[in-house]
This record gives sequence, C-alpha cells and structure tokens, in this order.
Amino acid sequence: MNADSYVAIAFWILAIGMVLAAYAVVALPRIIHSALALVLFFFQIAGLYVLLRAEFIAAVQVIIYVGAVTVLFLFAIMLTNRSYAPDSNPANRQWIAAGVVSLGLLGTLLATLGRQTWPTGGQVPANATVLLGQLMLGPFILPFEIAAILLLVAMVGAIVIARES
Amino acid sequence: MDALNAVSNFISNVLPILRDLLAGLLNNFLPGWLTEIVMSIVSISVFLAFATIVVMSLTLVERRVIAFMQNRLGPNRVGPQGVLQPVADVIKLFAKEDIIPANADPWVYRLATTVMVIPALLIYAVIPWSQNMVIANLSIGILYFVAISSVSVVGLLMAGWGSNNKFALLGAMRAAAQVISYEIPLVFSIIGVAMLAGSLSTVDIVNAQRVLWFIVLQPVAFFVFFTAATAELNRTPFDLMEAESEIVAGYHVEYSGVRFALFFLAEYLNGFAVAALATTMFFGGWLSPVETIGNWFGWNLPPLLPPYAWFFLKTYLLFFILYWLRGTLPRVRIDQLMGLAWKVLLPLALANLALTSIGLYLYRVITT
Amino acid sequence: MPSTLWLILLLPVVSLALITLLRPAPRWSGRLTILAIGGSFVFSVVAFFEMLTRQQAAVAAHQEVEPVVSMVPWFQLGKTSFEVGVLADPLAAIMLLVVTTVSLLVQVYSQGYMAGDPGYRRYFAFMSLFTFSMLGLVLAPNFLQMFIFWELVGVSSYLLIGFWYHKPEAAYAAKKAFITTRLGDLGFLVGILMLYAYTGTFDFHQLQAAVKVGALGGAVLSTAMVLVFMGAVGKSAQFPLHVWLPDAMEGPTPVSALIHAATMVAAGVYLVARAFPLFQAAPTALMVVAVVGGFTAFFAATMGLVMSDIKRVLAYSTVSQLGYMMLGLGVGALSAGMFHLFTHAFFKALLFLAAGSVIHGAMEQDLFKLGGLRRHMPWTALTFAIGGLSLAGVPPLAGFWSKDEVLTAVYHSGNGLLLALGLLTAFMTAFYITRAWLLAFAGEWRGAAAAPPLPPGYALTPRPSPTGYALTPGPTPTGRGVGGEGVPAAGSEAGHGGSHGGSPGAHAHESPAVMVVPLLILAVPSVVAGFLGLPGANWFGSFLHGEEESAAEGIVIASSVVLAGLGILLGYLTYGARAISAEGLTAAFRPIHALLVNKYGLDDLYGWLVNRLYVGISLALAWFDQRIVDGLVNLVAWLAAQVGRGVTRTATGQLPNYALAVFAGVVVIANVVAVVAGR
Amino acid sequence: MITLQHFLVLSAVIFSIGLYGALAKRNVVAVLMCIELMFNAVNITLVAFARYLPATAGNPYGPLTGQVFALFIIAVAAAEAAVALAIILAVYRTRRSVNVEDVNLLQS
Repeated sequence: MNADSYVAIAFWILAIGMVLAAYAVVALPRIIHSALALVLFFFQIAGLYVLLRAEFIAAVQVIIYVGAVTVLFLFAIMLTNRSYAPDSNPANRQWIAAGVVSLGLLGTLLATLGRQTWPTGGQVPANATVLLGQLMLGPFILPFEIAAILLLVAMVGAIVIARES
Repeated sequence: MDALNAVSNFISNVLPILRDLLAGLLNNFLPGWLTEIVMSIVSISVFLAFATIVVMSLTLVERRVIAFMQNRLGPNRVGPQGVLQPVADVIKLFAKEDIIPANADPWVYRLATTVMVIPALLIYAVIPWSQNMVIANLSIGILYFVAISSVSVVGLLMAGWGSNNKFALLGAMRAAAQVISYEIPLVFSIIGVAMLAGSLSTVDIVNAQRVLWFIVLQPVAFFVFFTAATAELNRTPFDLMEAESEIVAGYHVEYSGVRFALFFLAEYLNGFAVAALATTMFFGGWLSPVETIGNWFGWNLPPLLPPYAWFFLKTYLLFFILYWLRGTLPRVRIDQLMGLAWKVLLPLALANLALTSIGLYLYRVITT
Repeated sequence: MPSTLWLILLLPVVSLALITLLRPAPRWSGRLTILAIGGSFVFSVVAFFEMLTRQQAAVAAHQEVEPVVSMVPWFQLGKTSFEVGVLADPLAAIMLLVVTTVSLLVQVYSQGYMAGDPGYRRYFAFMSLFTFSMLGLVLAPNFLQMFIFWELVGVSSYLLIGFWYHKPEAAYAAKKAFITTRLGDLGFLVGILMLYAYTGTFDFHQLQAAVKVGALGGAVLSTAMVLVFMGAVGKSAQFPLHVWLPDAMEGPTPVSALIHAATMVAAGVYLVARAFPLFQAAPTALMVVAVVGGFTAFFAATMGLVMSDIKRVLAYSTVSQLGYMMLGLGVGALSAGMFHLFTHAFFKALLFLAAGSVIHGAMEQDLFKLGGLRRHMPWTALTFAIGGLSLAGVPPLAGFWSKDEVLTAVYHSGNGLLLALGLLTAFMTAFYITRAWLLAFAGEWRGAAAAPPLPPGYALTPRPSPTGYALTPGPTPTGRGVGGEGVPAAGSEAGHGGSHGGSPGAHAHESPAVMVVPLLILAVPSVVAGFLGLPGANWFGSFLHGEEESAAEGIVIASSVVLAGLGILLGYLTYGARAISAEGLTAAFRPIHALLVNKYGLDDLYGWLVNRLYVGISLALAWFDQRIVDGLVNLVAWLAAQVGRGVTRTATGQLPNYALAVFAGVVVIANVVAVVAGR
Repeated sequence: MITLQHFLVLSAVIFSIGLYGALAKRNVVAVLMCIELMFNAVNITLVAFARYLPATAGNPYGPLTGQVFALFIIAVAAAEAAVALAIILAVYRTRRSVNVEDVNLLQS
C-alpha cells in the first residue's frame, strides 16, 4: 500500500461515482434529482482535483459550483417548474439521434486518445497556491481583469434581465 | 526538570501521543493497511463523541445563559445544576417517531439531514487545536472552511423542497439567499487575515500571531466576519428564516425526532466551528496570551494552560458572544438583513481589504 | 525655389479654407482672397525672376535649363509609388505670371462688380478654389496630377458659371460646360492611361525620356496624343466641343474674364505646350492640332460676326484666338502659340472686364440696345478700344506681334490652306471687334428709356442688387425692359449723371475706381507685351527655348496688317459711318447670316444626337437590360428563393436541432480529418 | 498506476454524457446543467495536464498554466450560469414554460 495505490483507489471510486452522477443528471426523471446529482458530481470532481494536487481549484470548485451555481440551478428550478412532477426532466424527440452523436463523439475521442502518447514526469510545485496567485496577478493579469469585468457585467446583466419590470 | 518537560509535553500533545501509541500497538499484529483503517475508524469515533459532547454542552450553557439574561432559572432539574439535561433531550429526541410527510420526496427528505451534518463535521478537519493537533493542515485551510460551509446551502434547499411544504420551501429559499449573500463579506474579511499571514493554512495563520493577535490589526475584519458568520448560522438576530413567529420554523418544520436532532447538531457544530475559526484567525488560536504578552517585554512566562485548553477557552468565550447577541438584540427585518450584507458589510470588508493592502505594502517598503 | 512654388500653390487654399470655415464678413472674404492671390502673385514674380536667372546661366553654359522639381510621395500601389509635387520651368513660370496677374486684377475688379451680391463670400471662395486649381494645373509635374487639377478647374468653372444658379440659363450653361468638357476629359484620361500602360509613368520628363530613347512612338504615341488633345479640345473650346463657351457667359463677367478668356481655356493650350515634346514625336497628332486650331479660328470668327450679345462676341473671339494658339502649336511653333496665349490673356481679360464694366454701368448687354456709351464711360471706352485694337492686330499693340508670329510660323510650315484661314480670321477679327466697339460706344443710346427718378438716398447706392436681372442676357425675351426695371442705380450719380440728364441712356455711368483701375492696369500689357516677342529680338522665345526663333516674314506681316485694316475699315463703314447698310449686308447674305446666327446648327445637331440617337440607343439598351439581364438576375433570385423556401424546413427554430447538427458536424469533420491525415 | 490517460478518458466519457443531455433534454435548466457537465469535463483535462505534463520550453508560465485556465473557465461558467438562469426566469415569466421547444422565435 503505497501512495500510488491510494491514488488509484481514490481515482476509481471517484471516477465511477462521477460517471454515475453524470449519468444520473441526464437520466433521472425529476429535475431536482438531476440537480442534486449534479451537486454530487461537483463534489466528486473537487475530490478529483485534490488527487491531481490542485487543492485550490478544488476549493474554488466547491465554493463556486456547489455553493453558487447549483444553488442558482435549484432556485431556478424551484421558481419556475412544477418541480414536484415525476416527469419534470423529459427527453425530447431527437434523443436517439443525440445518443448516436454523443456516442460518435465518444468513439472519436477515445480513438484519438488511444493513439496518443503523452510525455510524463510532470510535478506540481509544493507551493502551488502561491504560484497560482502569482501567475494570476502576473502574466495572466489581463485575462484576470477581463474575467472580473465579465463577472461584473454578468451580474448586472442577470439582475437587469431577471428583474420584474 | 526533564520530567516536568516530559509531563508538559505529554499534556500538550496528549492526543497525538495516544494515537501513535495505539497505532504502534496495532501494527504488531495487523497488516499496515488494516491498521490505517482501524486507526481512521477510531479517530473518527473519538471525534464524533467529542463533537456530540461539545454540542450538548453548548445547548445547556445556552439555555442557562439566556435564562440568566432573561431573569429566569433555565433547566436545573436533571442532574446537578441541570448538567444532564442535554442527555435527557437527546434520549427524548431519539425516542420520537421519525415522520416522513406523505407528499414529501423521501430520498431528498432523508438525505437533507446528511448533507447538513457532514459538512458541519468536515469543517473540523482544518481547526488547529494546537500546533500538532490538527486533522489536516491543508495549504488552503480557511478556503476549505468557506468551501465546505457553503455546501450546507444545498442541504437547506433539499430540506425545504423535500418536505413539500410551502413554509419549508419558503424558509429554505430565504435561508439560501441569506447564506449566499453573507458569504461574500465573510470571504472578503478572511482575505485580510490571509494577506497578513501570507498563507491560507490555519496553522500558519496562528503562528503568524505569535507577536500580535490579528484582532488588533484587523478589528473591522473581525466585526465583518463575526456578523456575517452569525447570519450564516441563521442565529439571532438573523434567524428570521427559521423563526417560529415568522415562518413556523423554516426549512425543518416537517422534521422530527432524530432528524431534527441532526439539524440541531449541525447548527451547533457550525456555530462552534465559526467560533473556533474566529479564534484561529483573530485571537491567536492555541497561543497563550500570557506567553505572548510576556514576549513583548522579554519575559519568559509559562503558558499556564496547555494549548488546546487555551483554544477551547477562547472559542467558548466567543460562542458566549452569540448567546449574548441572542439575549440582547431584536430580530431584524428581511430588507434590513439584505441591506446590512450588501450596503454595510461588503463595503466595510472591501475598504478593510484596500487599507490592509496599502498598509502591508507600506510595511514592506519600510522594513526592506 | 521649391518652397516658393509650394507657397504659390497653397496660399489660395488657405484663403479658401479660411473663408469656408470661418465665414468672415463678405468684404473680408474678398480681401482675404485678394491677399492670398496677391501673395501668390508676388511669389510668382519671384519665381519668374529666379527662373530667368537660371535660364541665363543655362544659356551661358549652353545647356537646357533644368526645371525645379519638388515631389512628395502620395500613395503606393503595388510596387509603383505615385507622387505629387510642383514643377517649374520657363513655360510654367510664364503661365504662373499670367494666371496670378490676371487673377489678382480680376479679384480686385470683382470687389466692385460683385458688391452687394448675396453670394459675395461664396463667389470669392470659388474664386480661391479656381485659382488654386489653375495654379496646381500649371505646376503639375505629371499627367496624373495635371488631370486631377484639370478636373478641379472644371469643377470651379462649373460652380462659377452656375454662380447665379437660380437662373435656369445659368444652371443649364453650367451643366453644358461641365458635360461637354467631360467628353474631352474622357479622351484625355484614356490618353494618359494609355501612356501609362506603355511606359509605366505619368511623369512628363520620364515620358519625354521614353520618347527620346524610342521606347514610345509610332501609332501608339499618335493615338495617345490625339486622345490627350481631346482634353485640350474640350477645355479650350475647340471645334467641335466649343459650344459650351458662349453659353458659359451666363456666369459673372469677371469669371468670364478670368476663366473663360485668360486662364482656364488656355489650359488646353498649356497642356499641348507642356506635352509638346511628345506631340513633336507624333507628327500626325500635331497635324490634328494644327487643323483643328486653324479651322476653329476661322469657324468661330464667322459666328463672332453676327452675335448681338457683347459677351458672346467676345466669347467667339476667344474661341477663335484659342484656335490661333492651337494653330501655332500645331505647326510646331511652341513659342508662337504660348506668346499668343500670353498677350491674349491680357487683352482678352481687358476686353471682358471692360464689357463687364459696360454691363455694370448700362445694365444692358445687347449691342443693338447699347450705344453712345463713350460719353458716359470714357475710361471703359478707351480701354475697350485698346483691347480691341490689340485683338485686331493693329501694330504695335501686343496682339499684332503675337498673332503675327503665329502666322509667320504657319507660313514657314508651308501649308497654304491654314495660312489662308489664319489671314481670313485676322480680317474677320478686326471687323467684328470694330463692330462691337462702334455699336456699344459710338452713336446714340438705343435701349429702353431711363428709369423714373428715384429717392436721392437710394440713388446714391452704386449697385444695391445686381444679381440676376442686370445680367440677364440680351437676346432672351426676359431681358426686355430690364433697363427700366433693374436700374436702382439710376444715372444721377454725381459725376456725369447731371450733365446728361434727360437724354436716353442717361442712367449709364462710369464704373467705380476699383473696377476701372484694373482695366487701366491691364491696358498696359495689352499695349506693350508684344515687345517681348519682337521678330528678330524674340526675348520670349529665347526664354522658352533658350534659342532664337525664325525671323519675321515681311509678306505675312504686310498682308495681316492690310487685312486687319480692311476689317476695321469695313466695320467703320458699316457701323460707324453707316456708309454700308448693315441690313443690306444681312439681306444679301441671308442664308449665310441665318446659318451663322444659328451657330451652324451645331447646338441643334448635338441636341438631336443626344435627344434622339442617344436616347434611342439607351432605350434599346434599357429594354435589353430590363428584359434579358434583369430577367437572368430575377431567374437566379427566383431559384434562390425557391431553394431557400425548401431549406426553410430545416430551420425549425429548435435550438437542440441546431446543436445536434453542429456536433454531428464536429464528429464527421473530426473523423474525416483523421482519415485524411492518416492518423 | 493512474496516468494522464485515465483522466482524459474519464473526461471524454463525462463530456459525451453531458453532450447527450444537452442535446436530448427538453427542460432548459437540464440543458444548462449538462453544459456545466461539459465545462467540468474540460476542466478535468486541463488540471490533469497541469499535473502530469512536464514543464516544457514552450510554456514560460510553468506547470500551473492548466490550473489557471481551469480557473478562468470556472469564472466564465459562473457568469454564464447566472445570465442563463436570469434569461430562463425572464422567459418563464412571459411564456410560463421552461421547455426548450417552446422557445422557437428562430423558426422561420
């Protein structure tokens, strides 16, 4: 039982859980259940980030996705839908075609990945969070600021659109 | 002298020493991975027991303190001075019937309690009881706290929606709105501390306060943090989404028995965690004030109490402020609630952040 | 030197910009223009003398004089860069002198002539624009820039002819002038593009060099030069594109003097002179120039014999004299043609300004209604006479020497027919200018009676509202009674009004000093300018060429003087002494007279060409365009619409459908790329 | 031994599931949730690249570039979710429906 085995165990648990959660998002008949499955998915992906030594991203993932985005989804569902109906998350008429396309994409992706080899030997620095901060406020300051403006605009826009005039 | 040091060391690190002892013992006749599993189970059990005791003590103290403030006696019949009252309460709650409303969504209804309690417990992973007594010294410590505490919103909404009850749903949505709104000033107030400490790790933050507690440097941040945290905890005076007179009892109106007890547990665990984090970030954590003040004058004073004892003392004192607020302040209106978050706390936190940045910059310019 | 040239060119632009942007008080706009053009004039004189010095130095060293060039890159097209700039050689220096002198005097004159006109400021803005354009044309170092300024000059001319645009005649005349000259400009453009296509340059000197080394020549050069000459035909009103110039007299008279007598119409001559080395290499084209010039000289003079409008007489005279210049150039005498341009600019401007003074003072321009004006406006009469004699070629006035030089050159060329045409023209010229002078200034007033007396205060105003009415041309019916109607400045002006009170035409008066002084100034070169080009001591020719021209021919001089004298005599006998009846002459030559009065029916011919032939062809083409071309287009559009209607079905408005299509496309493309790339 | 390939395959699977949901769901909120799934699948690859790929000369910002990208994607996704849900609310107010197929103003 070395560190690798723990990583492997954690990975497989998380991977299977994530696929199941993602499938649940798509397949569950009640939209609220889908949203809750999505919460589970987000939480697991945060775990995956921890496995990938990206603790900061993991925390951000939980804060933003679990704490904000999903809550927004839940709010939207509760404000709009007959959310208690058993078939509030139906498929549309093209679901077979959609399935074919999705499977085609998956096949293409897997085939491509199967042919590809990657260099190895990457290391995440010990002080990753500090470095991340320095990157964000250093070379990536411009996208950082643009993202700030984008968020502001999105906030104002969301308020303007959603407000009852 | 060595013996005294040894005793002192043992007292200071009693839990890690005991854990290592047990692990060493188990390793003699179990494979390594099994030892780790057993040790994990043991640690979790100890922690859960501890958490339960803490919450029980908190409820009792709260009732007595509030009663004192309101010129009544409070529970004093079960056991000496009513110390066994919480035990009686727990037994009562566990004995009650677990009712699931007919139109409720059973899964969501059941899971809601779990989703509430587990994050409340997970928060304790980063609380540094002492230098060595921290479950996980994460590099993103306080961010972890923010992240985990935000999960409870989902639990609120699940409980409210899952009950299929108008009051529950309304209460849940109010609570969610409130929690999300207050999370923003909360995070901003934390950033000031993180900047001073130069780290997000809770242990590092405490160690950064060896000379001066951050309450001196960041009083505004503490005010914002504590106010916002009070609101996040849905405690008086911000408890209008679960106030009996307002909306029956909010999102957990339909819950009874052991599930209600779990909600209760989660709330008090969250409250204690907030007090513990406030201690960590603003009041020097496990550091002994006696030692700290002695250091200012160059005296080598003894810490008087073991580190975790200092920590608990400070945390309980901070929690006392919550009682105090509950006993003193009237409940705010919903518009005052939102106005406070967006118009007072957020600007305050931002101004504090700006001032801190400038001050830090000037400090660096001066010292280098 | 280059900065001087740039200043000459840009000063009028400055005044134009100031007038347009700042909109100063009207009189200040006039002064600004005069100031700017005065500056240009001064610098032109400076440039001229500098050129003279260079010329003498070059002659001393037995070299060609080096032109002064200053170029600025304009734009880059592929690998070719186009430049604008200024170029000055003796030719340009002389032209600069002519343009700025006449321009300056005309502006001064205009201050009086246009006084009180509501469009005063606009007038001077246009004048500045014109002067700028003309100077740019003169200084152009290449065909491209010349063409641009050529068109700018055309625009200014259009604007100024149509200055009183509320008069339909003026508006029509402006359009006619612009469109007719455009016809020639088309040829010009094709010509220079042809030159560019064969040599890759617009630059005059590079083109000359190309001709010199034989890179350009033969039929190509001839064709190109004939096409270039088309531009000159249009701009200089040569047959058959001369029809616009008489009509252009609808503009203010100073405009006629400046643009349609002295400068712009001479631009065609200048163009030929500028491109003269190229023409010399294309004898056919040169022959065309000579023939067109000779014929035009004769042809226009015949029409000048019968015109009743004083300005139209002068207009045909201008066409005729321009024909002389072309003739001179066409027979290979550059200096003769240019010398005639030089002198003509002065005396014709003088004549026009004097005519303007007549119109201004008498409110009438029909020769048969004028009369006896020499008593009322002596200075005008005198200067008109000087200009007329100069035009008629009476020695030793300027016109005599320059016309003579042209005729000598024709004589030397050995073309008898052209010589005959030239001499005949000289005779007719003398006749019609004598006729004009006698009709206007001698005899008695034949126009409408004087206006009733006006209140004194009003009467003192020299010319409160001159626009429109006063300048309505005589022949038009609306002109009748104008003398009585448009005479607020009735003849009680202090100096002479009283002495002639009561006699018909008493309202006619001498023009103010601001108009008379330019007349007098112009009279001086009209008299003496000829001495610059005396036969045998031809300073002008040597300045242009750096060497002496051929000597005079006694027989030519003699015959031209005799013919001019005969013309004057005949004119006097007919219109002065009345020894020969003008009506009798008209009756005797009735068919010819009718033909001449109808201007050979050319206007009608052009009208028929445009109205019938051109419109007919256009209708046929329109049918083809609407039925066949549009039908094809409509068919394509119909097909597209049908296809679109079919495709509409796929536009369900359902976002999932679209997204599905997008991702299906992604999958397909990714796989296709993978297969094609073989990976 | 878990390698980069594992994460990429996981990401591909989740992306495909999300794609299927985005294409085949009738409820607008569900479609949005599936789009979030796709975002997260992409983020997994980015963070995994940041973890496993060695720092190369072509990338001057060190091994954390992938994480930076992931952060930006999270920010953009949050903005997108906020605006999209506001639009959903606005549409719901006028049409009383959150069905994608009822929003067909694009239909010719």
